[in-house]
Amino acid sequence: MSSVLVFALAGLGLIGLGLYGLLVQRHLLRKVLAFNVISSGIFLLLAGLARRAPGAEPDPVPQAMVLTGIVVAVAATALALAMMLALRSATGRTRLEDHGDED
Amino acid sequence: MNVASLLATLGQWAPLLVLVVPLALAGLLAFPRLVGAVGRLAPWAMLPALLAGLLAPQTELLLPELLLGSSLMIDPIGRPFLLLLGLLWLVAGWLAGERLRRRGPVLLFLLAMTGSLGLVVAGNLVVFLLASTVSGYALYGLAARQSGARAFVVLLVLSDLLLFELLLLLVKSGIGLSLAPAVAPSAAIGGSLALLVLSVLGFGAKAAVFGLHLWLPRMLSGRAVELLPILIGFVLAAGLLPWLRLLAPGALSGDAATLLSWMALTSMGLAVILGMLQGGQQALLGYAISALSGFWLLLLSVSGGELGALMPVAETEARALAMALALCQAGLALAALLVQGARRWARQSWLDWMLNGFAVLLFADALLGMAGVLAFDRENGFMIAACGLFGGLMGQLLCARHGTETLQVIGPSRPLSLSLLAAGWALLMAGGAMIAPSGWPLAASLSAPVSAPLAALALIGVTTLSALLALARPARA
Amino acid sequence: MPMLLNGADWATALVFVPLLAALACFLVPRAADWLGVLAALLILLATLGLVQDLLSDGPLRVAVGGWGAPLGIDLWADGLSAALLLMTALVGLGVSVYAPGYFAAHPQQQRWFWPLWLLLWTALNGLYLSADLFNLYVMLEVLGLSAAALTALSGSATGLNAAMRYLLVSLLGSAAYLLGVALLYHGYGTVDIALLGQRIEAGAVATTALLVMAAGLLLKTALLPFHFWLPPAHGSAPAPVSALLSALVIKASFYLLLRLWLDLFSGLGGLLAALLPELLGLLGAAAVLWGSVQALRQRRLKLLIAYSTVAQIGYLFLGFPLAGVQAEEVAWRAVLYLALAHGLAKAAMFLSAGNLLQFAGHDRIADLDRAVQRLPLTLTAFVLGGISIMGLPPSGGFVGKWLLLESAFTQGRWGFAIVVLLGGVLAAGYVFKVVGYAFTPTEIAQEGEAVPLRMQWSALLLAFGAILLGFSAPWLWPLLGVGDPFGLPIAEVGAAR
Amino acid sequence: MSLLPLAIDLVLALTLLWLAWRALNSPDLFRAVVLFIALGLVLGLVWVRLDAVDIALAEIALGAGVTGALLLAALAKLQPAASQTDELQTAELQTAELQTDQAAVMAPIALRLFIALLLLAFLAGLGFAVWQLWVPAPGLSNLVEARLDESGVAYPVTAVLLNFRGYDTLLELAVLLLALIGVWSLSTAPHLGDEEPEPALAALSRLLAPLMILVAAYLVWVGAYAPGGAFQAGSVLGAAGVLLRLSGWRLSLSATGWPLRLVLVLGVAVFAFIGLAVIGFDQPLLGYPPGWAKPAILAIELAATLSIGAILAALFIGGRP
Amino acid sequence: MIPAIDAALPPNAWLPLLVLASSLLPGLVIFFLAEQRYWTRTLLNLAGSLVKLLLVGAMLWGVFHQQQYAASLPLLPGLDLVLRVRPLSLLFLSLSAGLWLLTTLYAIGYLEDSPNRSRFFGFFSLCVTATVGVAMAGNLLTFLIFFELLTLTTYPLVVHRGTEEARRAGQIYLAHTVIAGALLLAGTVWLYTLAGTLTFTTQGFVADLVERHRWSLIAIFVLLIIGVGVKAALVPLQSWLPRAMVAPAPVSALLHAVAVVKAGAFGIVLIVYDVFGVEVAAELGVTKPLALVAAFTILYGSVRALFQDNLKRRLAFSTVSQVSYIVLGVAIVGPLATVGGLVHLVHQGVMKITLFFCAGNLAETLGIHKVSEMNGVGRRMPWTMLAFSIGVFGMIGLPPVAGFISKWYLGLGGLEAGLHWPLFVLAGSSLLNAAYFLPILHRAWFCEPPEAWPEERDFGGNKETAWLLLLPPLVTAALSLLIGLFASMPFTPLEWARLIAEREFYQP
Repeated sequence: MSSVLVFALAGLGLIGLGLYGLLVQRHLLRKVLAFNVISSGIFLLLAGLARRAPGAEPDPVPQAMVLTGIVVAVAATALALAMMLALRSATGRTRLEDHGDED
Repeated sequence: MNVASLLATLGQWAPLLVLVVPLALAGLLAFPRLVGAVGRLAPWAMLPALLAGLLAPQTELLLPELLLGSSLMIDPIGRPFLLLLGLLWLVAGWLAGERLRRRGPVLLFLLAMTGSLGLVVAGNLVVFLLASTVSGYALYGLAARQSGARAFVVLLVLSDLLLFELLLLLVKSGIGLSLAPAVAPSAAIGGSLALLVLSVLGFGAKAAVFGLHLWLPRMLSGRAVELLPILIGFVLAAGLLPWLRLLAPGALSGDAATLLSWMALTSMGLAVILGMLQGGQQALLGYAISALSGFWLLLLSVSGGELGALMPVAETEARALAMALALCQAGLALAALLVQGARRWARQSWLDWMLNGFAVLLFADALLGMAGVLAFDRENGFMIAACGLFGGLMGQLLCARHGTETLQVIGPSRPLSLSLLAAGWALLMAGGAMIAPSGWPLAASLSAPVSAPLAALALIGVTTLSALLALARPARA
Repeated sequence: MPMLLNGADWATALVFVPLLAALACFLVPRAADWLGVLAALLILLATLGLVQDLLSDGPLRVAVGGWGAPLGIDLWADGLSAALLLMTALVGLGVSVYAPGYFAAHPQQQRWFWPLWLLLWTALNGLYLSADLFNLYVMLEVLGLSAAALTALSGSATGLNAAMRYLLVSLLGSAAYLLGVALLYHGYGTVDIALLGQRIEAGAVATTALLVMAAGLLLKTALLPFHFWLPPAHGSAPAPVSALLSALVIKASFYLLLRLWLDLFSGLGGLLAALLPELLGLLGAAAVLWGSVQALRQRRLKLLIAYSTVAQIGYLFLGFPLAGVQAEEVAWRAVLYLALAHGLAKAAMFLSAGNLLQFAGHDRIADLDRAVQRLPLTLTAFVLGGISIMGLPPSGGFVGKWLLLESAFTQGRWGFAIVVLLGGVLAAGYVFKVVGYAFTPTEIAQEGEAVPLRMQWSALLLAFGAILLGFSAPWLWPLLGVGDPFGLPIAEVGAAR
Repeated sequence: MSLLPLAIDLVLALTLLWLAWRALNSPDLFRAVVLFIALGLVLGLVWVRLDAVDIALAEIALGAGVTGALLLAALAKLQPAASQTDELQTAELQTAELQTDQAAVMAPIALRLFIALLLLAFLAGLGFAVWQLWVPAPGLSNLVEARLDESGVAYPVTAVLLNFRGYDTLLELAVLLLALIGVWSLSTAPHLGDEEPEPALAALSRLLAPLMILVAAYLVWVGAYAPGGAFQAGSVLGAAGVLLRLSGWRLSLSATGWPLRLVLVLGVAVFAFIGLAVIGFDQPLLGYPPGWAKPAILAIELAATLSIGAILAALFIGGRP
Repeated sequence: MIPAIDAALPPNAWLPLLVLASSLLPGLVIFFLAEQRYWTRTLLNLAGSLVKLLLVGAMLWGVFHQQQYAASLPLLPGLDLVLRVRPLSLLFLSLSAGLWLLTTLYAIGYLEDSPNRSRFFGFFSLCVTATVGVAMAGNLLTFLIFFELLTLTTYPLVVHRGTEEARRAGQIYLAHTVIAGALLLAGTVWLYTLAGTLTFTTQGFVADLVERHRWSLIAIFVLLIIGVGVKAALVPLQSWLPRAMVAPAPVSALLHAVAVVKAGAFGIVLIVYDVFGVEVAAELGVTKPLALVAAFTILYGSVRALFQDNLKRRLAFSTVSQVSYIVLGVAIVGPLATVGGLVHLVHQGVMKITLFFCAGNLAETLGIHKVSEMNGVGRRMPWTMLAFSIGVFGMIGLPPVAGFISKWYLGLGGLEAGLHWPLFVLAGSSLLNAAYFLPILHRAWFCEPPEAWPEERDFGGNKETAWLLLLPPLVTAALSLLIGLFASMPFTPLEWARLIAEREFYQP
């Protein structure tokens, strides 16, 4: 039972690290990486706790959810990377221009 | 039969007809082509007023939907005024002559006529206020270019305001606005100081009582001759008539009466003194009118007294009628003097000064008649003082009018003789006042109704002669 | 024909019609235009069918696949979701009619607009109907991705920058939401809202889940502290897209937060359940004032309208403190009215801004050269939309503002009443600033290129919708009451129909 | 309860955290990506440790494999892109680009500390909540067990995925398609040079491609009884597509028109049609008629695999053809 | 547009809606008319106004015989959009219907070949629709809705010229009216939460709330009065009125004589009589301050008017003071003062619109905008100046013209309520009116005209100006003369005001 707790807490650690990376890093690729780390952390938490179910098989519903989550994460990453590249070719920067409302 | 009934209905609607005819003429002015014709007809628009004054029966026409419920009437007091105004407007129309050809002046002339006639036939104070504003502003329109006009209009606005407040207070205190003799609010007005002050000042401004008289002398000295009779008509109808109606003789009593009489006496005295100092002929007459108003106010306030209070109603009406007649006579006389005086001083012929003399006599007689009608006992100090003062003014008037003329005939002018003559005349007046009330028949008879037509004849004679003289010698400016 | 189809069929149609249309548009791009409009009409028909069904026989619960609540996924339609579905259908139809005209000038964007927009529409309809937390997560994800892709459609530097930021924000938001779902699932064994509503009780799990999910959804709804991404995104997106974003997308995450709060967390009690609504109310009030002041400062029309959205979102959150204590109905209905009115009005304003942009080539407010006379329909749409935003009668915004004020006054919350009034006045400030400049000529007269009537009329009809919403109480009021969405969370279990 | 499994778990958890920290904070981008891929693999191990074999497969195939490939492709496009687009710019600008890349990687120290503190507090809250959840709870597993036979498949995860919560899966496919449409709307495919690929890669790809396709088919079939299923098969197929692409094979021009789009759309379309068709047989939405569950699910899985493979390959290529 | 009205309405319910539609539909149609479609636009305008006049006449006759006209449209549960025609609403209705016809004629003449006429007449009709709506409001919510609509429809008219100055005037106008609208909304909602209903009832519907909610009722009263006071141009809130003079003449004529300003005054009448009930208002002690504010506005407006050289600004300040007569009449508790206030609502409308028409004629025909340029204009345009003079006499309050009647009743009402200061206020303001109007007349009639007028436009032959410009002022001047002279006839404003006071406000 303790492995569930360990991995759940590891999941939390991943979320924390990912969030820290997302907020601090300025390069867009790193932000995408950070986002993937966060989602992995959440999936770890979601499916990890599934293992609490007694008996051989862990609870299948969270597993299905995580599967869906992973596919969604991949799709999101692909779109984010494509957008980053488009931004790069349009502005030559890989960083978010946080000027206010330019007038 | 139908002629009689026609006359009856005509009589019934007379007061309205009096006003409608000139208004209808004014309406015709809208058509440019008719302006010339209306201009010529304008002087005769006063004809229905004259006829109504002479023939119409005493009626009261109620018009509930007109202006908060109004009524028109022809009553004994109004009748002589109708005649007076009719004559004055006729003369003014004649004198205006060419000036009545353009649309503006004709409109104003007719509006002023309607207004002044409205003053006389007004059955209640609202119609009276309406008539006084219409006539006042029309008069201002006619005399706008003359020097006194601005002061006149300011006073007009002030007096309208005061009358407005008076009317409001009358309605508020439940007295009602009707001017019909039976129910006239004279007693109530006497009672409350506020009402008294408002009515005195309100009508005083138009009656040019001293203190509010600045506009009259300047307006009279203007060049337009036809304005003179109109002004006289306005002063009498808008200023003195309402006093007569509101403060019926004998109505005032107690300390209000004494206060008013003292005030009237002072104003009359000041008017006379200033009148003496006037150079111009017309200015002097202006002050004469102002003094007349003071005298008139004095008579009304003094007539009250304890004696008056007990007077039966019929008696007060008769005295009011007599007072009205005397006032009209005075008015006619003054108009004659004014019209006569309007022409160059130097071109006075002997015929002129005779007429002047006669007009002055008439005026004096009217004043005595007024005083006599009220039959005061001899001890009444006010009366003596009033007559004395007024006599003095009359003397001045005589000298100014034809004293110089006679002196020119006799020899070089000597001021001394002038003042002697004036003093003599003053003594005559004062004595007359003393003996008159004791029933001296002449004074009483003179003020009888017979004297009014005499004055009318004099006025008509004067105007025709002066018109002829003016036409006869146009060359000599 | 409607007699044959029952409520469940309408709900199914609502989700599958846009999905299939999206696929068709992707397959045959040339036919995308009329396909899109056809789909919009069908969806409107389906929504009306659903509304009629709800009005006649109460809330609708559909068990997808026939498996029932804990195991399968349920669709739940009640007054709250039906109203928002109707708004989405109307605004969607308006934008779908507008889009072909707009994208005629940008052919390469038109090819990708339709699939993305119809997928967005699927996500919206699916979100309003779903009663399953994880299903809602997937819908949120679809929504976020398609909205970000649409924002980037213009391809301009600012557009891409804004779209990137928007994508990251929405991904973070849905990740936080997913975390909340995980906690709730493992805490109470189900992801169905109705069941959760019964099983949930105050505790660390529920509180943390509430906090995390609320944070995620606030991020996506752009309430004041988290609003930084909205103005550039809505300002630089193509006109129809910014209309969709402002009117529909942020409403979806607000709806989700509202649904969670009403069905799950409002009954919890405890410190947080009392504090959160107050906090949201304060943030809402700050948003109203700050957004309006910023909007007043803007010199470009689309940014002005975007900041106005930030302000209007603040209004919606005022409902929380006002209804928090006695779970009183009036405040929630006010919020619903405001949401519907804002949807229609803001779409109209953005579409008219699009017209002005296409006409004059720029959207600088000071240089609107006599636009009133040269584009009368567009300006009328803008003003009518503005009237609803300001909350002047007879618009839907007015009814919303009236109800909000009523609940504020009955509970003696003077502060919120003043904020609502001040917001209205400031809104009048910036709307009429634009209208004022539309009357005056600029020094050098600018010639404009013609704007197709189709675009102007779609904006105008949306604006009329916002105005007519004011008169729609007789049938909208009972609709809002269907299924007692604002009552305490005691919805019945699994009674599939 | 022996200490060994606990120790293994602890080691795995710590390596996870360490890898994540290194991936996020390594100065060089390429190293960050590689570390991220390693993280994906270790995560796969963790899933196996938690008996979630399905997820392990997906994690490795999709999480590490496809995402890694995408990241590397993006990285490749970033570096030369810098040189390609601004040849005109002088060298120092490029170096300036790299330097600013390093220096500005980190926000000011104070801000980072503050964020760190905030996150710690947030994690503590979460940790406490997770601590509460530590008590064993069956969740929905026995309910799934009870209804498994009606679902038409033997393996519970696939049952949940394709039957009980089929609606989610449909939308999931839609998400993939949406991502692809988004990517295509943003840019066009980079023009591949038609120079010959190195012979070794060509040979390898010719060998591996059929094998991968076989594995994908097997995965689809086995999904009904054991971990596997459409997504894992799809990702393998996608990987095969990537390999072929890298080795220079290109679809013929005519095929890149609507046929490609049809394949891409196939998965979602088939699932939707089946879901709607059943209503005709007066079943609720997505409720397969009693006898038909198995074949329906199989058909859906096949279509899904095909379109997922195509989509993943297209995503890797980047722009629209 | 009105989905929920069931078709089986009694005939009486259709009349109010037809009155609304008679100006709404032409307005909407005119919006879409092309600029050069002159005759269709004129026809639509005149047809709309004539139909409205006939309908109002029919309702006048009906209400006189105790008919009930009411139509309601459910807006919120428990709150409807109610149009109820009572004698009070007919007073304002007849004023706006009558003057709309004349102002339309005048506007057709005035905007002969200026641009954007379709837009102008469209908003013109909508503005009258809003005014008519305000007149027929059956509860405070309907009043609020049409009141706000009035703001929205008048803004484009104020900004019609499209100059920078017009825009700024529009901004100020909006700043005032929108803030006032917000306060009005706050007051209305607060009242609704306390009273539970907003329907106008004869003695007001807050009587039983007084002892529990005394201070909140006072606060509500203040909010409502400020909300409505901006449009009634009470002192601190009146600065928008003179600046809105930048609008074309028919707009300032309709706005300041009929639509906006009167709606404000009408609102105060409704609030004092039908929401609070005059006894309750007196008991709350709010009528006295209102009377003082009104008095101060009367004097302030007149004094400011003295120093304005621009003719329209002088008339605007005169409007500021004249409208407060109505407020004074309402604030003095008593039937006669009420009659005075109500009848002045109509009289001031008729007289002020005459003055604005004449000012418009002078501006349009001779290019005169300043009083100093008006020397001898009486000779060049006698009929216009005649109408102007009648209007001036009315303003001063001289007998034959209508102004005298309302001042008469206001003074009487003041005395009847035992107060003397209203008399002094009225007297003072009459003096000030004379002070700033009579010099104009003197200058126009008795001074020599300049050699050439600023921008003389001759209208062919010896005609003074276009007949479309001359007819309306003459008609309104004659009207103000007639309703003054024959004030006691059955269907005059005075009799109708008496009927209202007796039926609506002072039940035995």
